[in-house]
Amino acid sequence: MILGTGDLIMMIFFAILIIIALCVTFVQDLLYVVIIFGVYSLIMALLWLHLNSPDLAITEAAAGIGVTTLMITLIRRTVRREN
Amino acid sequence: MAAIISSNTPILIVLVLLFSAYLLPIFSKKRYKIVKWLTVVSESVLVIGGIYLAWKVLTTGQFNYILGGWEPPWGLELTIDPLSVFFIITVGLISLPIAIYSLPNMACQVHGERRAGWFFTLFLLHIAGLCGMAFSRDLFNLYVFIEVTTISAVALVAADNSAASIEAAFKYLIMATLGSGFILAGIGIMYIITGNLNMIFVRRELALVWTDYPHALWIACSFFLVGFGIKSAVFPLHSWLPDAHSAAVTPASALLSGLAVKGFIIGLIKVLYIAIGVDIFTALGISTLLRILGMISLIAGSIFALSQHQLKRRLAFSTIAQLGYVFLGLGIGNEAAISGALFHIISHGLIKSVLFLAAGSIISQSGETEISQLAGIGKKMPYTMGAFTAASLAMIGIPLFSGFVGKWNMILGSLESANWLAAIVIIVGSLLAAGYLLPIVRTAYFETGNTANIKEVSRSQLIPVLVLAAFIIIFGCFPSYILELTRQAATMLLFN
Amino acid sequence: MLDFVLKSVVTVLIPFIQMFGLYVIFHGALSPGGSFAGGMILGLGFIALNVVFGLEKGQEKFSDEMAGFLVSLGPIWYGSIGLVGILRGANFLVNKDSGLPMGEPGTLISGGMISLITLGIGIKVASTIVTLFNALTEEE
Amino acid sequence: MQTIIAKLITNYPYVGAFILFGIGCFTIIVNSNLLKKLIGINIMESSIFLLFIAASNIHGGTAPILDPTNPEAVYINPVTTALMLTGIVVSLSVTALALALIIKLYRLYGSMDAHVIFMKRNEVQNSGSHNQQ
Repeated sequence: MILGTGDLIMMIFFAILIIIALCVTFVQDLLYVVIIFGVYSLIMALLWLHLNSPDLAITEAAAGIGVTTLMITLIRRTVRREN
Repeated sequence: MAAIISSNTPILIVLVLLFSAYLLPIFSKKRYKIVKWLTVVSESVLVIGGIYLAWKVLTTGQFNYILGGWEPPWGLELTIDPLSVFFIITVGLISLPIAIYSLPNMACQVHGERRAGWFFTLFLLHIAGLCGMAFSRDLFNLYVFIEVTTISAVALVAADNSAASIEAAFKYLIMATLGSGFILAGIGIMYIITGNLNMIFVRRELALVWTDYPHALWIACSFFLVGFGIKSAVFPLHSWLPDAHSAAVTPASALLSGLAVKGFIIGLIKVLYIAIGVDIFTALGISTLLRILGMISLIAGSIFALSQHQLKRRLAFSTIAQLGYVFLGLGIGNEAAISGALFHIISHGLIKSVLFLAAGSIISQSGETEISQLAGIGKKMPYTMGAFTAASLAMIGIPLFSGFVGKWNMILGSLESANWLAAIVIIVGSLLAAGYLLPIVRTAYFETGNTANIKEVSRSQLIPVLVLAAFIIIFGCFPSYILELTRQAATMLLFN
Repeated sequence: MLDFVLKSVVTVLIPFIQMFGLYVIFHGALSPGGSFAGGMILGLGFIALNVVFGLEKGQEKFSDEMAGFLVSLGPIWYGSIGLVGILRGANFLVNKDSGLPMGEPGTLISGGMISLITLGIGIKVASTIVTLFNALTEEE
Repeated sequence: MQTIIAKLITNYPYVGAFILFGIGCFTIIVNSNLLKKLIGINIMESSIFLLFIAASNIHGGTAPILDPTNPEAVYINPVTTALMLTGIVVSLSVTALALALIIKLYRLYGSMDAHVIFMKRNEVQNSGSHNQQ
């Protein structure tokens, strides 16, 4: 199988995903972690679109926004109050 | 009307549970009485429907119910076979008394009637998940019901809002989600290998191609083993169970210890025996692994139980030990051993719910959680302690109690396949069970302590425990109906 | 000043967010999207209201009791639609045999009960996400 | 050795999915912060969805939406998309439950870190007044 441009784009997406996933462990500030996770959802949605599943892309985008909203709310109520 | 009900029984059972689960929060704020009635009625529907389905399967053989008019492999189907019917009966018989036990004072245990309504919503959702798990013959459908069961179980653990229970619930949630991740990954590998999700089609396809992908299949099998192992608390993966089951409110811990962990074992049985097939996973060495895991968790769980001083924690560790029996029976893998293991599922469910409910009554009446402080309680609470004693004897495996039948069949099976070690371990496990349960009984009856203010619990909480204890003795003396069902299930799993 | 800009923009935007949510729900059978994504968008519209105007204003528009009621209503609605098939003598959740209008393929009214079902799930998801947000923000 | 590398490169979606799965497990196990554990769960589950979707994708296929203008289109398998939608819903509900539990734990212990919670609980237990509420 010969790898084309589509495959190249996907490999770049994979690399970004892996870097982001590693960032979660090594970034200390929780707000940054949640924002990074939002980016993870966005890249994932793009990847779904690239893999011919637009249905999944729109759901992942909505779910990612929902989850990050809830997480940021949680952080606002908890950790930020300590500082 | 009767024809409609009789031809749609399986889906109607699940639907009644789901409907009443979602109706409860609407009523719980103003009319708490309706909550009680709905819970009891839907549980009774489950019991009656289960018995009707069992009669149908025993007389006419297994049948399928197709959802939405799409035939498999495109659509979903519910399969009503001896295994699923057996588990439905188990769920019904155990959960109805637990529900009746919990109805009178749940509102005070979880701080308010509104929260009690939500508690019963979760309770019924959990049971609906277990029923769906028993019926489904589709790997992904199984996964969805596993998640329904898991999430509701976690929420049930956290129901009473105390620090210990919320902590235990979070631990349980993390571990269980890790487990379901492994299960889903295993399903993904199976889907990549075979291109199907319906278990029958997967096995048909796998029989043709498995020699090409032995490593991938082995990885899938081990993922299943780890995932279901976490959820049903095999020894090295058990660390969530003692916290969760001892911190939950009494009905929740009885339900989780008696039923939930067994539901995941039913899931494992379905995946291994129906989707993969007994020949293939034996050739991959999975049954040896199951046997070893079973023996280790039997011995280790019993020894941990011996070292516990709190009543509920000791019972929780004994759950791990007793699940070891089931894994051991599945690992031996002949007809007698599997039917013994299945019989042990129902008998241990009954026994453990009696033990937990009785322990909950004792703790709520006396306020003590340590075993050493229960001295003299046997004279003050004779009926509760009597049920506790009967359940202890059944757990040890005295003849004429239900625990004996399952163990006897497992020993027969292990001798049949010349597996002496397994037989010895089963007997040693019984002795260890005597070691950790009989001291409680001895302390309660033959030591004297300060028990002046302790009274027997109210009748509505006593009768369910006594009914469950009566079932232990009935199934011990007349095991033939259940044994017939488990034997048919074992035949179906091995030779189908 | 920033507060004023935010409030004006959100006031204009929220109807469009809700509209888009309903669009995604009802066109789930025809185009990408569906009940879950649409319900999420619908719910996030209410959350935007809560975030910008405060909880009191949000409670006026979509109270906790209402959300709790809709959380229960969604699944019951789904189950009742599935029961139509059983009452007609076929299996649970059958679509064509349940007698609902099937319509022209490719138009909005097609697919029988699918848009009804997705409406139920959408309501459930939207009210669940609002309930969750309120539970996370409420003071102890 | 070369054949193995060639196989890994041609099957790169699976390899990527399993790397993400491993990182997800790593995140769950290593971090003591509960929110980070939760994000680890999300990463792990989405990696499994990736495994399914990559398995059903074909080169040159189009999304399974009926297009009357292009009768020769090769549609990909829509089943996995539907299944993974369910999977996303499940993972979202797990996340929601976990968030609810985290905020309860924060109100009880004043922290979101597993070590701190463990230490505080031990202090409470050692001081002999184990408060159940």
